[in-house]
Amino acid sequence: MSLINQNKANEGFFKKLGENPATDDFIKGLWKDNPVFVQVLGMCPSLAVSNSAKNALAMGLATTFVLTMSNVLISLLRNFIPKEVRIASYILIIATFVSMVDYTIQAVSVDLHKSLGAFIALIVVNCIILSRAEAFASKNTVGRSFFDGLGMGLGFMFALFCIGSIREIIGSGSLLGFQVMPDAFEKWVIMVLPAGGFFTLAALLLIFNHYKLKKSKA
Amino acid sequence: MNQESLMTIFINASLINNFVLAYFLGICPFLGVSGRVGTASKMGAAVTFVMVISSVCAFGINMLLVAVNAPFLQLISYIVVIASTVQLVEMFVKKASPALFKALGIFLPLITTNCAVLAIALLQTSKGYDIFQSITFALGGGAGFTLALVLMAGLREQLEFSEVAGVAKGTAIVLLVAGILSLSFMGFAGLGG
Amino acid sequence: MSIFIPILTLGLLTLALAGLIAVANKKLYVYEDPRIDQVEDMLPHANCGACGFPGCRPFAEALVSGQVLPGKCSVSSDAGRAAIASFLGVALGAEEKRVARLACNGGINVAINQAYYKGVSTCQAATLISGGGKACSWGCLGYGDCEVVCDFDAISMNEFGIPVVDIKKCTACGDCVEACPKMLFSIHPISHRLWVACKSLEAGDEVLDVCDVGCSACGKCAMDAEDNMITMVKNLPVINYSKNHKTQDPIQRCPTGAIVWLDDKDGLIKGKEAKKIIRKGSRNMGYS
Amino acid sequence: MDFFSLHTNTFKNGIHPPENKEDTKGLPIRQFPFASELIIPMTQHIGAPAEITVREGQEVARGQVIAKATGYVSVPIHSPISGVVTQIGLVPTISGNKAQGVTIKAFPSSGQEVAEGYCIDYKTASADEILQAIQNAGIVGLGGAAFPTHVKLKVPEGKVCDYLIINGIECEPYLTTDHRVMLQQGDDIYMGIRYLMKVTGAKEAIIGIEGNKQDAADSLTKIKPTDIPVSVKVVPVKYPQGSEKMLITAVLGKEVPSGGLPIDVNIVTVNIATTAEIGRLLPHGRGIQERVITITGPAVKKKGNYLIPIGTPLRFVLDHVGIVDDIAEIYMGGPMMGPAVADLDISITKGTSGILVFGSKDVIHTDKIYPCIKCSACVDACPISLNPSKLGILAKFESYDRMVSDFNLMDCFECGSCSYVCPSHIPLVQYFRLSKSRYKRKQALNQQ
Amino acid sequence: MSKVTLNISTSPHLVKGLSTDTIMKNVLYALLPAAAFGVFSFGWNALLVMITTTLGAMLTEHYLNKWYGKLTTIYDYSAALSGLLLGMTLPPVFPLWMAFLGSVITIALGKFIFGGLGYNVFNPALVGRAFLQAAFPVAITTWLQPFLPERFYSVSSSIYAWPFMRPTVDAVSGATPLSAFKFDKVSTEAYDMAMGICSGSVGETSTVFIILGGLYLAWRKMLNWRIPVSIIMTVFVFSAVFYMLDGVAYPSPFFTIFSGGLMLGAIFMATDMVSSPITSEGVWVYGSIIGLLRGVIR
Repeated sequence: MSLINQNKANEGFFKKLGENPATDDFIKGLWKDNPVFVQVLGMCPSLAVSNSAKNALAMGLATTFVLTMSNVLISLLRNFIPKEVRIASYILIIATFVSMVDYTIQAVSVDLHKSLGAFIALIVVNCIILSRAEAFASKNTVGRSFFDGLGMGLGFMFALFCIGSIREIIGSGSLLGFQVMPDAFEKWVIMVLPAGGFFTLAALLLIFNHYKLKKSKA
Repeated sequence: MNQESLMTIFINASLINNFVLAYFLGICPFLGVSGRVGTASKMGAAVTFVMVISSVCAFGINMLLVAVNAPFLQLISYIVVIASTVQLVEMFVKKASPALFKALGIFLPLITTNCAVLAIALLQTSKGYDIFQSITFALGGGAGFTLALVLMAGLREQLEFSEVAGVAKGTAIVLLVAGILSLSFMGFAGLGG
Repeated sequence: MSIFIPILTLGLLTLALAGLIAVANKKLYVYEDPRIDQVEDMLPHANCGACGFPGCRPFAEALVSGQVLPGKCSVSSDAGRAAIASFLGVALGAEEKRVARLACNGGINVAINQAYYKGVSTCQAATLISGGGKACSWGCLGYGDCEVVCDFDAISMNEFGIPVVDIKKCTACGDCVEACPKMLFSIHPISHRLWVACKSLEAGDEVLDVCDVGCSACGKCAMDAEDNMITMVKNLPVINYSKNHKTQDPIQRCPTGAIVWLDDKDGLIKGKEAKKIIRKGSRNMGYS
Repeated sequence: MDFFSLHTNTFKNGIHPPENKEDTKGLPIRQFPFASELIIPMTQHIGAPAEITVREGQEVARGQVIAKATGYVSVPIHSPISGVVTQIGLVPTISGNKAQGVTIKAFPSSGQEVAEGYCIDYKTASADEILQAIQNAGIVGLGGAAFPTHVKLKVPEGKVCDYLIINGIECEPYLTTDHRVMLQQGDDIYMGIRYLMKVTGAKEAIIGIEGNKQDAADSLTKIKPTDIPVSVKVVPVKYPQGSEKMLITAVLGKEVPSGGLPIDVNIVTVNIATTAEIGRLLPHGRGIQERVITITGPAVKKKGNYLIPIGTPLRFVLDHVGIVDDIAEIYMGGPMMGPAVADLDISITKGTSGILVFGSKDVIHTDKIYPCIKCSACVDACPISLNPSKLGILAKFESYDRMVSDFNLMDCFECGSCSYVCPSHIPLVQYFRLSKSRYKRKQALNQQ
Repeated sequence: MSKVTLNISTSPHLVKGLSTDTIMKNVLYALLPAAAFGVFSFGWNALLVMITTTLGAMLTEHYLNKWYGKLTTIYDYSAALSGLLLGMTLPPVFPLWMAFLGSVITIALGKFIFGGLGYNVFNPALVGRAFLQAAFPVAITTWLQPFLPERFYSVSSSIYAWPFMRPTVDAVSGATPLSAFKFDKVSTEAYDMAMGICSGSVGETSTVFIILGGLYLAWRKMLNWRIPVSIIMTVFVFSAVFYMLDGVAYPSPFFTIFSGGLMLGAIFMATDMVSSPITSEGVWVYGSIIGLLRGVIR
């Protein structure tokens, strides 16, 4: 809740930034077209690795990297790739970056790699990346694609972090591994279970919808 | 080599660790194409079919990669194989049965980006399944996916005739129902250990 | 050397698969005119059926195949129609704007309800229960099925329970024609301004007993109209729009105001001799 | 008990509404006086309206044909009174639509002699001649549906009729017309059966009577003639047993297929009052001029079973029997299926089997409508095993096509059992009637 | 005769007079004996739990409706019924804040979000119970021995744990017959279980009262008797087969049908009108599937 309110307060600031096309592309992904809350894309990782804030952050970073890089590369190559095989080529490009990230994470921290499991590899099939490649990078300049990828990636990370911290605080009484709740706090085991992921995301969507409805009524 | 029995693998993949409700794999089609029981079961069948094919392909590719000592190409080759398989299937269906294509065609590109299919390939490799175990795993995963999809579709058909509260319309209610389904699938945890 | 093996593997794999897809693409190709999608995108996506096709997609197919002209789409803006016409390189095929007209003016202030209807409050449902309670068998019941069915917000119920068509918003899609169980709506070119706002087949006191503004079949309008433009058929005036109907003469002597002039700006205009209705409340229910 | 259902002399499901027949079932049929002016609409039967053959100012005799049938599914109309035609024009009907009609002013102090035609003898006449005679007599189903009887009796090519079932069920609460007819016109009924058996070629006739009319069954058994194979069968009381398909299941244990007719299982059913009317009119070559009607309900002062001329204005009937001041609702027919009356200017027609008058304090007001809680009461009540609950929900969301294709909406004959039992007070029957009419309209539009 | 204005409405013009709130009320009444036995067996603890869930459910229903701008629907008794049912499936020493949370989930997530009474696809009380089971697996399996002498003099401290805090367990904990069998292979007499002389959830121990309540409802035709009959028959047959195969590892069928709230589930949960099928064929299938799943999962 607090995160969202904070973001709402910042909206005026974002609007000012939004006058520049590059920053506009950037802001759009963060808030207005947030890939998780608004476009409802990339559900698998947002639910699967968001049982702790740390996993969520790592996943978010990895996705942002892949998204930005692939956006840039695809934008560079957009005039060379024939239309018929574009999707296959995009996937190939994305898969290359994902493989890189996968091995990087493994090198940095084996534990993290273990807890993220196959989901790093599954970034390949995250609909956000492909949809940005198809909808944006293949039609726009390198610079704009970069900012679009960065914005979308950070928006994704923000959403993941929201879900992850809510689930971690209520489900384990901690945030990023540090205990934030008193000792006697009764942990809600459900929040770290799969069902908790569904419920948390649903609850956040409900809040989003509520504000959207309120806005449309006003 | 993994020594799990085929039965265990199947039950594990389909019920206990249901791909959708426990592993969150294939959520996108789960949310997208679970409106009608008919389409859901077709989608489930299509996914299961692709899963089995890609499982077999992935098994072969993996053997090849291990032979040439290039396991770092795993991910990239899997995705390429799956993407092309799906595209071939799509073309074949479009030609062979336009009616089926109309019903199924829109899902096929979706399957390419269905993490469940890729996950089958990746998981079977990491678990070290042999060819029969792999196929069983793919069948189980597909069955679990289909089961979740069909259950969801059945519930959504009922929801269609409900007065769902305004804020919950759309994805939110589906996620909530999925959460409740996931809760009930936890009951299977006692099965087979 | 070892670096070449993976490159070779992947290269071969990609090559093999690409070749397979290329072959398949050639063998299994199904042609569909890409213009259909583009034209469909240019249409308003209202799927209202005003063009006579089941929806925008079939209309787009017909447009591309040259069966119809873009002017048939009454929902799209002028610019939109022109854009489609220039895209396809065909004539615009402009058609006169048509709107829905209601053949009843018997609001609750002028027409009697003979019974209290209790049940599902739609006209369609009420009609099935002894006609719906309105004393005039042909009259508008006022439950607003047409208002609900109109996708363009062009119909609103006025204070007397009579639907009013906003001719600016009306697209002549015909949904209200279909929805009205009393068949009171019909689609007319906007230039048809002379209009009979009554469908009662009865005459004289039988009509006036139940409705102040019904057509009592006096025939004055038919006498006043030039060139036999109006004929009385089954106690109702029938206007022959192929003759000169641009004059307001026929409505002037109508004693009840059942034949009216529909003006773009001023709305419904009644003749000079039409009795003035000053009642704002409902006319007495029933006979008591 | 669906797993163990043997033939139990009745049909599946159904309901037991309060019968309320005590007030009138002991009262003999009495002749109703003639109104000074009778209004006779031309749409008294299902099918094409009759065509008026008299002109304004013409004098007509009682029993004279005043309108002829227009086509096969149509019957002529006879003058119920001797008098002079004062007006031909639109007259109000129960449906709410105006229809062509004839207004006849009675001759003052007329003896109301009946014009008789040619006698049709069941022994000598051929089946076709009898069918023609039935049509000429203007006979329609007097149970309420008013379907031309000769159409129903015609056995199609290639089909045979084994059983003739005479419908003496009268399952609607309040109504006692058939009961009285069975008690008082037993001979007419058997005469009618002779004609009907000749027409249909049935091998056996069965009179089906509900258990609450045991005296009628006894009286019919007592006078049973020996020259025709006819039997009386008493079945348990349950609504809507008077419906054709339910009756066939109750009496013979046969199921008429969905969308089929009784003749598909070699059966023809005829209402008992219609049978009596055939037996009474055909030997004299007359047409229908009057019918037995139960007038009852809490607001009626002189309840009873009356023989009322067709075309008698409802207002005159009510004046004559006397009603309390604050009447609220009037139904033509029984309370389960009879339509409500909006306009007191309508008149009695051939299809009117009863007139029920309720005062404002007698009307059962429908309480608050709750959402459907899927309690399955309606499913357990529906005599044709539909799923009214699902249909109701679909109707609410206007899925008419699915209602018809997946849930057999068109089989519903609006018996009202589901609405009667619904604890949430959902107006199911109205939804279904609406859905059917919307669906038919859509179909018609699609065909254009 | 004076001229009058009539009412017109659709046929049928008669109604049976039974109404939805009457049905809900009667189901509530039918639950009361078993609930009262729970209070008798577990003391004030049980009463507090049930009152919390019932009031919690009604308050949630009321305020959700109010917030959403609808008329309150607590007078149709369905919220109270769901609340009481939830309370009866909870252990007697369940912390009240958790019980309250459960009742909020029951109404908000199990019912309101779907559009209120009649539109829920799951049994609301079961949604609440499943949520609590997953969220607080320890608290929901902390049982109390029946007929403790002090049950009407003191209240277990875990009952009034601070909201969101872990309850302190001081209760004399008892094992339910099911857990006793599962972990210690101790079988409880079927007779004791039928009479409710065992520990368990607040309202599930007295099988006799539950069956009596079910019989009352079946007699009033407010319960589809096919559902409990098919469930119990399936469970009985299923467990009998296993019992005959191995009488030591598997409990006797009588034990199975009287244990673990099967009766409460079969008679009052599975028969929830809204979420159960309505055709009689569907009902038999539904009952057998529940019975089978029950056998598999246990």
